[in-house]
Formats: sequence, C-alpha cells, structure tokens
Amino acid sequence: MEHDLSPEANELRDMVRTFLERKAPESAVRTTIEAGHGRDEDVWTQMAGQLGLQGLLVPEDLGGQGTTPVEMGVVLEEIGRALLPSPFVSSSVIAVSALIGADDTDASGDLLRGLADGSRIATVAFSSGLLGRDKESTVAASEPEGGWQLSGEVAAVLDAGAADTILVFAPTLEGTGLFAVEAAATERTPLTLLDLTRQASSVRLVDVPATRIGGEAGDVEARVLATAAAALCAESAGAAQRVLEMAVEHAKVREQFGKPIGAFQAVKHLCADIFTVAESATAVARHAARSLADQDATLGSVQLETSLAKAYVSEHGADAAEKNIQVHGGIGYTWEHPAHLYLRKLKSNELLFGDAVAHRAQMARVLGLKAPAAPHDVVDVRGENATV
Amino acid sequence: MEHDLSPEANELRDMVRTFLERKAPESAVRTTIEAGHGRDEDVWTQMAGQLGLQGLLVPEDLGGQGTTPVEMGVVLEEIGRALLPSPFVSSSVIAVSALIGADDTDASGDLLRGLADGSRIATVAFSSGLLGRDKESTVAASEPEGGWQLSGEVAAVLDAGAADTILVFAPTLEGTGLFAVEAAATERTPLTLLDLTRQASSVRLVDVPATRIGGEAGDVEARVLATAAAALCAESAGAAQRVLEMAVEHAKVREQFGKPIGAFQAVKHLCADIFTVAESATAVARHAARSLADQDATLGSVQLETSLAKAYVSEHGADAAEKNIQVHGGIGYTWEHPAHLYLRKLKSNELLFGDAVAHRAQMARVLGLKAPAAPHDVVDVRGENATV
Amino acid sequence: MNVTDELREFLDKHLPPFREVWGERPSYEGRLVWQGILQRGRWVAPQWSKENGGRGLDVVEALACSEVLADYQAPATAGIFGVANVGPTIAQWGTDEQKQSLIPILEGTELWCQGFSEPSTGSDLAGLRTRAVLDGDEFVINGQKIWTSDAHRAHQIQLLVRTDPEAPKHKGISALLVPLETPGIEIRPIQQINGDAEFCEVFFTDVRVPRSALLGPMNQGWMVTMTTLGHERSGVVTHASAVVREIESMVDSFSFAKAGHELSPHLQDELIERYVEGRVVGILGERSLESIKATGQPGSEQSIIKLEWSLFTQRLSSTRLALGGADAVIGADEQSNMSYLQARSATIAGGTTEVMKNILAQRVLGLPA
Amino acid sequence: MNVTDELREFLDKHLPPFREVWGERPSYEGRLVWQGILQRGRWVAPQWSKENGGRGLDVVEALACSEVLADYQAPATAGIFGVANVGPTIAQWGTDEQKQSLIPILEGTELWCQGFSEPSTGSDLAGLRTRAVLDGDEFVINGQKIWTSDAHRAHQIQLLVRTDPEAPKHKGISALLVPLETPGIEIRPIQQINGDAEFCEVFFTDVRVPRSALLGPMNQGWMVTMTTLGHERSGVVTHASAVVREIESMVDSFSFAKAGHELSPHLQDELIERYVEGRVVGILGERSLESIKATGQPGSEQSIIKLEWSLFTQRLSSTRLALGGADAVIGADEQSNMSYLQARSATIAGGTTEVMKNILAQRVLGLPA
Repeated sequence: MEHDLSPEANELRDMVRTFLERKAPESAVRTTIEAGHGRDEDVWTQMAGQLGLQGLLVPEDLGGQGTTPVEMGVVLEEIGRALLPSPFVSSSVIAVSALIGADDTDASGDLLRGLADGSRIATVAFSSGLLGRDKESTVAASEPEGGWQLSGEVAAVLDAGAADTILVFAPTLEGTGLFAVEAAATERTPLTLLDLTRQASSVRLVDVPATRIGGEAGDVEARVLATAAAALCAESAGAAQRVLEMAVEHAKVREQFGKPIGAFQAVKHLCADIFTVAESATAVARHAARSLADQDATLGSVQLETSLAKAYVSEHGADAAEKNIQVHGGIGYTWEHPAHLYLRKLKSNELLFGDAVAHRAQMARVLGLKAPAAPHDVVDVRGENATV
Repeated sequence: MEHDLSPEANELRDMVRTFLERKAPESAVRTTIEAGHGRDEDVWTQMAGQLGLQGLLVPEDLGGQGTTPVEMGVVLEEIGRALLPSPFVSSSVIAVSALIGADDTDASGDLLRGLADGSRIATVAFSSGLLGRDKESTVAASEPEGGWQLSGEVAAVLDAGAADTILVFAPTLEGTGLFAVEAAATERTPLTLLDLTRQASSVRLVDVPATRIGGEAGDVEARVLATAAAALCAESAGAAQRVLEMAVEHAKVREQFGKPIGAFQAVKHLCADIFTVAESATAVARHAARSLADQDATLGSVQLETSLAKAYVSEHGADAAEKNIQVHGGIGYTWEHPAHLYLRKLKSNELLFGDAVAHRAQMARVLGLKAPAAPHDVVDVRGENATV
Repeated sequence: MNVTDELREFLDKHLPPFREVWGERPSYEGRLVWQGILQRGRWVAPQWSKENGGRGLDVVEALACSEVLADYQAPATAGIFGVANVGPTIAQWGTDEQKQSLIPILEGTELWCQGFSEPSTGSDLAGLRTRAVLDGDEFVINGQKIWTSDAHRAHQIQLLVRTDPEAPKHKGISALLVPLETPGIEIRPIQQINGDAEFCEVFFTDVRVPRSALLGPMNQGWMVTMTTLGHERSGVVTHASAVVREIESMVDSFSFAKAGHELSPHLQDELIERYVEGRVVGILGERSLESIKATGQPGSEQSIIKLEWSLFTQRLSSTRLALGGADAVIGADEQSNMSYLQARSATIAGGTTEVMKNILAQRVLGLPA
Repeated sequence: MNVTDELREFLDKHLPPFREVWGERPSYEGRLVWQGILQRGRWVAPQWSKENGGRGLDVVEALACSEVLADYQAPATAGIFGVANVGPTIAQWGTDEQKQSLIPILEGTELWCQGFSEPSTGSDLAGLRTRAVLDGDEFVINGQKIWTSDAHRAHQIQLLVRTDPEAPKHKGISALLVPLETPGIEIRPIQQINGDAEFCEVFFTDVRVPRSALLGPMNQGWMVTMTTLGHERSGVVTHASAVVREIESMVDSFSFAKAGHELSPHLQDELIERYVEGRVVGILGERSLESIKATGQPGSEQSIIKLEWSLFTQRLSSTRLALGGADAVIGADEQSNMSYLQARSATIAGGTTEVMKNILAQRVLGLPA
C-alpha cells in the first residue's frame, strides 16, 4: 500500500505486476527482443482484453476506462519495471492523448475504439521534441484539392513499424495541424535503439493522403510532449525500483572478503544512492501524472511540473542503473544479466523527449527567467518558442 | 624529493617550509588576521632579506634572483600551505610580472628594485579578469597636457591597502596601457573578503597623475592574468596538500564506534578523494608554471595551459576543503579549528581570476571551438575577445 | 470557522503591530516576544493537547498552520528545542510535576536545550560517557556535553547520562531534566566557522539534582530520546515545504521581470537544477505527509528527505556564490558567504551523511550491519 | 641514428603495405600479422633485453617509442597479455625452458591469457579456490576461472592456483604455466553487455601438468603475480598519454573549422570539462614518468591515475552520448552507444573503484585497514 496512491491505484498496480510477472518475465522479454517483433502478441491481447490497459485513458463512451494519467502512471511504472517490449507508450499513452487533446470525436472516435481494445496500434510523429534538435521533422501539410496531403521526413517515430496509423503533427499555412495517415502508405526504415525493448523507425512521406483531426494543434502537441515526457518518467521510476531491488538482493547474498558485500560501507552507500534515485523518481513521476490529471492546470503549469520530473529523472535515472552494475561487479557487465537492459532503458529515457538541460531550459522559460519572446515568435508554433 | 621538481626547487621548498613553520605558524597567522594588518612586517622583511623571495622573478641586474615561474610556484605552494597573510601574490608575482612583461626598465627599474628587496609593495588594477564581469573597472587614461592621468573606479584591487604603488591596466585612445600611480593619490575602500588571509579594496581615481610603462599592453595584461591564475593554483595546491594532511591525521587519531574513523570505508574514500584533488592540483599547478616559464610559448598556449590548471583547481579545490570538514565533523565546523581558514582560501581562489566555467570558455576559444572573432572584435582589447 | 482562517485572522491582527516595534527580521529578544504573543492564541504548537497549551490539532491541520505562518513570513519562535523536542518528550514520559514546564515552554518563559553529543561520541551517540551516580536521593553528574544548541540562552537542559556503566551501551543511559543554574555547570559557547556562536560546550562537575529530575524510567534514556527524535518527523515535512519556498523565492528574484536581465546559460541551468532538487525535496515531503495522514508514520521516503535536503542546502549555497561570482567572495555579498559557511554543518549536525546512509541501508534496505 | 628515428623509418617502410592489405582498422588476424612484422624490427617490446627479443631500451626510450607508434596510429598488437604481463614475469621468474616462450610471445605465435579471477573472489583476488595438488611429478588442477581476457584465442594460460589450503590466503598460492589444449580444460566466452565476447570462463577438471609448469617458487605465486602487475606500471604512463590523444582528437573534431558550427554553451562546457580531466590524467602520467626516470618507481600519483582514468572514461562516454543527443540512442550513433556500455567495466575490471580507494587510503595515506 503506497499512500500517495489511491486504494484503486494500489490495486491496479498489484494486478498489473502480477500479470507481468506471470506473462512477461525476463525470459519472455528476451525472447521478444531476440525475435525483433517489438511485442508479444498474446500479452498485448490479454493486456487489452483481460485488463483493459490500452483503454485506460480512452473515455468510457468510446470503449475505454476513462481513468486519469495517475492510474496510467502506475501501469507505466510496472511496464518499466518489467521492461515489457510493446508499443504501449506510443499507442495507448501518446497517440490516445493526442487524439483526446485534439477533441474531434467525429474524426477520431473509431480509431480511439480500436486503440482501446488493442485491435489497432497508433503512434505519433512529432514536429519536434522527441530528439530535441532542429529539423527532426520536415513534414509539411498541404491541401491541394480538397484533401490533405503530407510530405517530408521524420527522423524518428517510436513504434512506427508496429503502427497501423501514424498521427502526424505538421505545420500548415495556418499553424500546426494533427493528421492521421495509414502507416502502410509511408516509407518506414527501422532504427537500432540503445534500449532493446523499444522500437522506432525513420518515416518518409510522399504526398500521403491524410485526415485532419481537430483544429490548431500547437498547444495539443506541447501537451502531448509533456505527457510523453511524464510517461517515460513513470517507466524509468519503475525500472529504477527494480534496479534497486536487484542491487540490494545482490549485496545481501554476494560474499567477498568473508562477508556479504552489503556489509561494506561503500556498497551500502551505493545502495542508499540508488534508493534515493528510485524513491525520488517515483515521487516526481507521480507528481507529474497528477499535474497532467489536473483539469484546471494551464499548459505552462503542466510543462513546469512534467519538466521538473523529466529533468530529475534524466539527470539521475541512469545513475541508478550504472551504480547497480557497480554493485554487481563483473557479473553485471554480462549480456545474460538483466542489469544492462535496465541501463539501456534508463539511459535511453534520459535522452528521449528532451534531456535534463532541455527540460531545465523549458522550466526557465515558464518560470520567467527568460526575456519574454517577441510577438512574432509566438506565432511560430514550432521550435523552442512554441512552448512559451 | 619530488621528481617533477629540480633539486634546487626541492631545496627551495624545504627552506621556505622550514621558514614559514617557524615564523608563520597558525597562531601567528591568526594574530595577523585579527590585527587586520594584512601581513607580519617582520616576516615580510625576513622573506626578502634572508630568503630573497620577493625578488625571485626580478632579473638579477635589478637586484632579484632571476628565477622562473616554476621556482615561484614552489614558494606559492608553501605560502598557500601556511596560509601566510601577505601581499606576496599581488606584489612579488603579479606586479613584478606586469612590469617585466611591459619591458620598460627605464620606467620601472627603480620600482622593481624596491619590490625585489621588499621595501616597496605594488599591486595591479586590472581592466577586467579578476572578478570576471562587465565594468569591474571603469578607469580610462587620458593625456591632457603632456602627462598621463587616470580616472574611474576599480571594483576590487588585491592588497591595494598595503601597496605603495598601484599598476593600472587602462584603455587609452590607442589600445591598452600600463600605468603606475601612487597608491596614496587614490581613494581606497577596504573590502571584507571570504578569505581572511587576503585583503582587497575598491579603488577610485580622480585625475590621478600616472606614469606610463611600456607600450600597447593588451597582451601583457592577458599574460599577467594567466600568471595570476596560475599563482592562485599553486597557492590552492599547497593549501590542498595541507588539508589532506589534516584530514588523514584526524582520521587516524579520532575514534568512533571503538576504532579510528579512518578504518571506516566512507572516511577512507573521503580521504582518497582529497588526496586525488591535492595530487592533481599540485601536478596541474606545476604544469601551468612550466608553461609560463617556457620562453617560446605563445600567448594562446600559455592561456590554454594556465586555464587548464585554473579550471581544474576551481572545479575541485574547494571540494577538498569541504570534505576535510566532513572528515572532521563538528570540530571542523568551529572557528578555532583551521579547517575553515583553508575552506575560505580554496573557495575564494576558486572564484577569483575566473571560475572554472570562465576558464573552460577561454580554453574553448583557444582550442577553436568558437567561431573566429570578427576583425573589429580583435581591435577591442578589453572584454572577452581580448584573449582570442 | 476553519482553523487556518482563525490563524490568519490572528496574524492579521497581531503581526503588523509586532512588526512596527521589532521590524521584519526581529532579534532573538523580538522572537521571544513574538512567541509570547503567538501563544496567547495557542498557536505555538497547535498539535499539542489542549491541557498542555495546544489545540489538539491533527498533523495535517498542524502542517496547514505551519504553511499559513510561512505564508505570512511570521518570525520564527525563539524556544524551538523546547517546543519541538523536549516538550513532546515530557508530555509522553514526564511526571505531573515535570509537565508543569509545558505551558512555560510554549510561552517562551522556559527555554530548553538538549545535552546529547559529547566530544568523544560524534556519530556514535550511544557511546556517551557523562555519568550520573545516585547518591541517596540525588544524582551526581560529571562529564561534558558539546554541540548543545542554545545552551547559552536556555534555562533547562534535557540531559543524557550514563547511569549503568556495566550495561550494553544503549541500555545504561538515563534522561535527566536539569536547571542550568545548578551549581557545577559551566557553559562555553563555541564559535563557528562563520563567527556565530549557536552551539555550546557544557561542563558538569559534581552537579547534584534530585531523583525527581529523572525523565522516564531509569536506564531507559535511549528509548526516551528516540521518542524525542521521533517528534521531529512531521517537522521534516514542514522543513521540506520551507525548502520549496526558499528556492521558489530565489528563482523569482532572478526572473527577467525582477532582475531585468537573463542569467548566463550556465548559471540559469545551475539555478534551475537547484530548483528541481528543492522541489523534489518538497514532493518527497508531500509524499511523507500522505503516509503520516494514513498511518501516523512517515514512509521510507522520510529517510532520504534529510539526506537530500542537506546536500541540496550545500549545493544551493555554492550556487548562491556562483551567482554572485567573484564579487561574492570579495565583500559584495556577505550573506552568500555566510550561507556557504553555514551549509557545511548540514551534512554533519544531526547525523552525518555517511552515518545516515548506513542507517538507511541497514534499516530500510535490510543490508547487514 | 636515434631509436625513434629508426622506428619511424621502419614504420614508413612497413605500415603502408600492411594497410593496403588490412585497412585502417585491421581485424584480430590482421593485428597478429602486424605484430609479426613489427617484431621483425624488434619493436614489439623494445624495453625487453636483447636476448629475449627486445632492444634493451630504458623506460623513457620505450615510452618515446610508444608515442611514435601512437603518432603513426599503428595497429595495436594482438598478444597484449603475453607481451605486457606474462612475458616480463617469465623473464624474471622463469626457468630456461620457460623462457623459450619469450620470442614466440613477441612474434605473436604464442598467445597468452591470465587466469586470476574466480566467480567467488571478485575484488578479493587472494581468496581464490582453484586447487592444484601434486600427484607424483604432476599437478592436478580443479576449479574455475572467470573474466579471463582472450582465453578463447590464447594458446597458454598463466594460472594462479591454491597449492596450500592450510596457509594464510596470500601464502598458499602458486603460479602455473598451462597449455590450453591440455585435456580437461573447457573455455566458454562470456557475452558482455555490448554484445562482444572479450572475456571467458575457463573450467579445469582433473587437468594434469608436469611439475615443470610451476613458475617461480612453490606457494609464492602471490608475489610472482604482483611482479606481473607491477610490470603494468609504465603501461599506465602510456595509457595516460593515449587518453590525452583521445580527448584532443575529440575536441578537434568539434572545432569550428571542422564542425562548421559552435556547440551549445552547455555541451561546450561539458566537452571542455572532459578535456581538462583527460589532460590532468596526462599530466599525472608525465609526473609519474619523472619518478620512474629518477627512481625506477612511480610516485604516489600513480595510484590515482587508474582511478581518475576510469571515472574520466565513464564521464567521457556519457558526454559522447550527450553530444549525440537523442539521436545517439536511437540508432544514429552506434559507436557512442558501444563506448557508453563498454565504459561500465572501467570502474570494475582490474580492481573496483571502491577497492582501489581503500588500497590508496591504506597504502598511500596510511589509514588503518
């Protein structure tokens, strides 16, 4: 029972943990990684059918459970803990949030139903913010004869390979729009990720027909980016908790110089440091989820609180995994030991959707440390002024 | 015997250490601090008369010893180790280097003789670089009727209170000039320093008559700033070595939980960390001194190597003093224990003459990471482009 | 009326006239006066029971009151060790006679200090050597305490002494309540590295107190003390939210609107990194509060708040200096210098970082001693 | 002719044709071929005596030769453990028969590995359990080694075994030289976290070798081993200057002239901080060299070079990733990913940071064990 979670959220956590311990133990995770599938189809189906996890954020009238980012955060912690390879973050968190944010049920209702029951998979191609550099997307939208078309390249789209639908944030002549395209109509080239439990592709679009969802979507994209950052924080928090358990277990049983290594102060302090990171990451990830769940929060406030979490987790998360390897010594440096899988996850999550420096810069803007942007900057919804 | 020093330098070090242990033990240092004099007159006289330290860098034909910055570095290490309060750095290192750099014996010969035998004390007011911010000096030179005059304010001049002569780097209509003024002709307001063994004043000049020494002095000032940074590195290295001894002594004798605290791994590691800083600081400080002693080195190369030392010492030096207090626990937090005197010295030296960030930025320029300055920047010898 | 509204009304009425006399940053004497005023409304320790001078509030209400006081930037009370530590212990363990001190503690007319640390103990608190020997109906105390906060101002001391030298070290300790004017006590302030004297050494030479000075059972002083330290628990939550206010106000002072310029990229990043750390301490405090609300006890996050706070405080003090630049160490910013020096004690006083990490690893993570 | 000029001449002549066949980054096989070519000029270990296949150079000359090889970016030799560790030990302790291996070691026709670590030992090297029992004129070896670099490629292993289980742990160990094709030896490569397999487990089941396999005196294997490790000393100096070359070339690749743009202030500062750390390692190496020149022994700075190098390597690998940004972890920069993963071993292999700090505190600073 964790007292910063509701009884229901505690129950959900126990249920998901039991499910994943049974269905996605380390051996199964390794099988999925080696097969290169990105997910175990049976687990995915059961997550949707038995537990309804893919529909957590989808409103009840569209077949989902209509719960909040707080409950979703608990599930993401467990997914991070189990290192479950799946397009869950892309489809059930990021894509669903984009569609809900765009608030256009006419255009997106069917897709949301499909995402909720796990029968469809979607992902989001951002105009910027995943990689945090210039020109990560060159996609632009045009409307030649009544129908929208997208052309350009996106350097990286998470789970594009598994997706049926790619949602694309792209500039139009008037602001940013959100568009849905059939993934099969795009050219997807798989990338090799440091995190072996995640997949991504670069995506090229040439005059791909697109359905527009909702209106001006600059703020929607900013909020979805905040959601994505918070989701990675929750994943990382769960991973860090497992890393802590691993380090402590090892320190208790491994003997050196005639006693358990956990009796040595240096090992105690390494474990205490990992504990500090795991506890703090969990606390800030849940804090970020609460801020996303707050209906009254402004975009600026959501950005501040989620960036707070991402700045902390990006600055310290990988440290927990690195110290865990240090506690393990040589054995932690082997392929067979899971320590590196967690290191890869935590290091990768550190850099995706903005590193600590980028999120601190965003916080500085929201906190007013920066000179206010000139009016013409605000109109340009892409790039770093978009989030002022 | 330290093998990165010549036998003569080793001898010099032993001699200075013996002298200071006898003449300037901690009790004497505290007396000088409390009296607010800035130096013990007897010690100062003996340093010059018996040991000739003030004249180390002064050429032999001007009454000095004509040795190099390497030997001076050894003396500075000992002064830092003993925390000797005195205007030695200002007068015998910085002012002497400025005069030698300006290469105008006609104008400065008598002064150099006086500095060498300790009968006179000089200091340098920089146009920038001591505090590392805009407008630390507003002094400008003019030549109304044949004679030079200086007017303006300098936020801080080390040892201005003790000085007979203040050497001032100031802009003229054509580049930077070096000028000598009588200290008594200026308005000096003492400052309260974190480092209790150092003194400084703000200095105001109103149409003060000045003697110009040498010609265009932009590069001279840059080289003297490098010399000053290296001098503080040597002081800090000596202080860090003493801090190490203190920590190790305490760890050996202080008992807790029934054994010397040095038997605990955490304390061992603190001491090992302090050792690392003390050894590295000593190595880089001597490296910087060798680069200053190299007649063939370009200004850029001298800046790179001295900034290397200052960046290291500024980044890590105070850490040694902080960890020493941690090793000592409560007793290290008392006024009577010398630990805080070293903390003050090391922290103060961290920030004076450029902090780590400033020196890394200077290195980035020298190493070509920055875009080359536009031609008009180079002409402006003040401010950050002066050192390109 | 809601209790916090009542407190706001009280402060609206009493704070302005107090400030007119004592200013924004009152001296110790001013803080004593303020404590007296505050207690007239029973606001010094509203979580204490009504008969002891409090209002019987629960921990959440009490913390809400702390927040209100912080919002108003009300002066700190003066007799903090009596209110935060000694009082709650007396309330739990004291005799009726000893409980007579509780009201004066709140009113600030009886100031207390705590004599725990000794020169030879340091991190090993239970290794204390100050002895008390029963001679008829009197304890005779000999020994020395050190790092005793506020001893030079206090009237009474809560003292840990060894009463059974044969017993294992945690088991032969008793707690005594001793008036500091008792003959044989000598108090010497210790000057700290920043020049202040907040701590003292206290020497005991054949100091005689009646048997009734014993607090709690004989030879159970360790347990009695741990109770006292336990009372600091919800204090950590208050502390964590004070950290948040501190860092928020510091960041605010560097906002473009107030400062009129942007910080260098490096300093901005460093300042926001401190902001993140400070806020994390606050969020851990909130998490702790949820545990306290639900169970009356903080959760395991409690053990890292002090650790993280102490490191944060030290880093913040360095950041303050970095923001001031060389000017800071050369006289322009004495406040930053003082806070840098003061911050050294954060990782020492009340348990060194090293010892706290050991304790955390052993008690929370279950690693072997 | 100056020895380094002679080496340059040799390289000018032999390196270009080698590169034509094997390219800039030769495979292991290519490195073996290169080692053979290099040894034709006696350049593999010029500090070895002439009769053992070297040139009898002193440490300063030998280091100058290393610098020349580094300048030319000559390929690494293949049989590094034989050349750097086993060979010098055999030269000091070996029988005439054992010394027959020295020339083949330099030529690369006899590759060696070292069997020190065991699953149960880790940092406690002397706690090894692999046993060798004399049975007539043969040792019978049973046990397991782990983290044996290059065992899957080597012909021979220098093995530490326990020959006197009753003696104190450092005193019952002997060193044996064992051909890896001896029956009863099984070698299993260990896959590392970056997917490579550089280390092996080696299992010994009733492995029989003649008494003549003993290197140095019986039960003195610990001392014999420490000699071996001692031979890595001047290697640290070479290593330190390699660190300098690495960081200098990295900084150079980000120069405005080459990269065509400036780094962000934050990344620039981070990169230069790495530059400072790398150069400091180099300067410590130079200082160490002065001691070696003067006394044949490195000074106390020696003990921190490996510590500082290992932390530097890890920080640099993180900086590489930071410079690549999210692109780096998403496929664009596999090299940075590999170096980040590889760098994890820097604070573990060859003595963990924690153990090395203990040793430093005890041996150099004289703190109690």
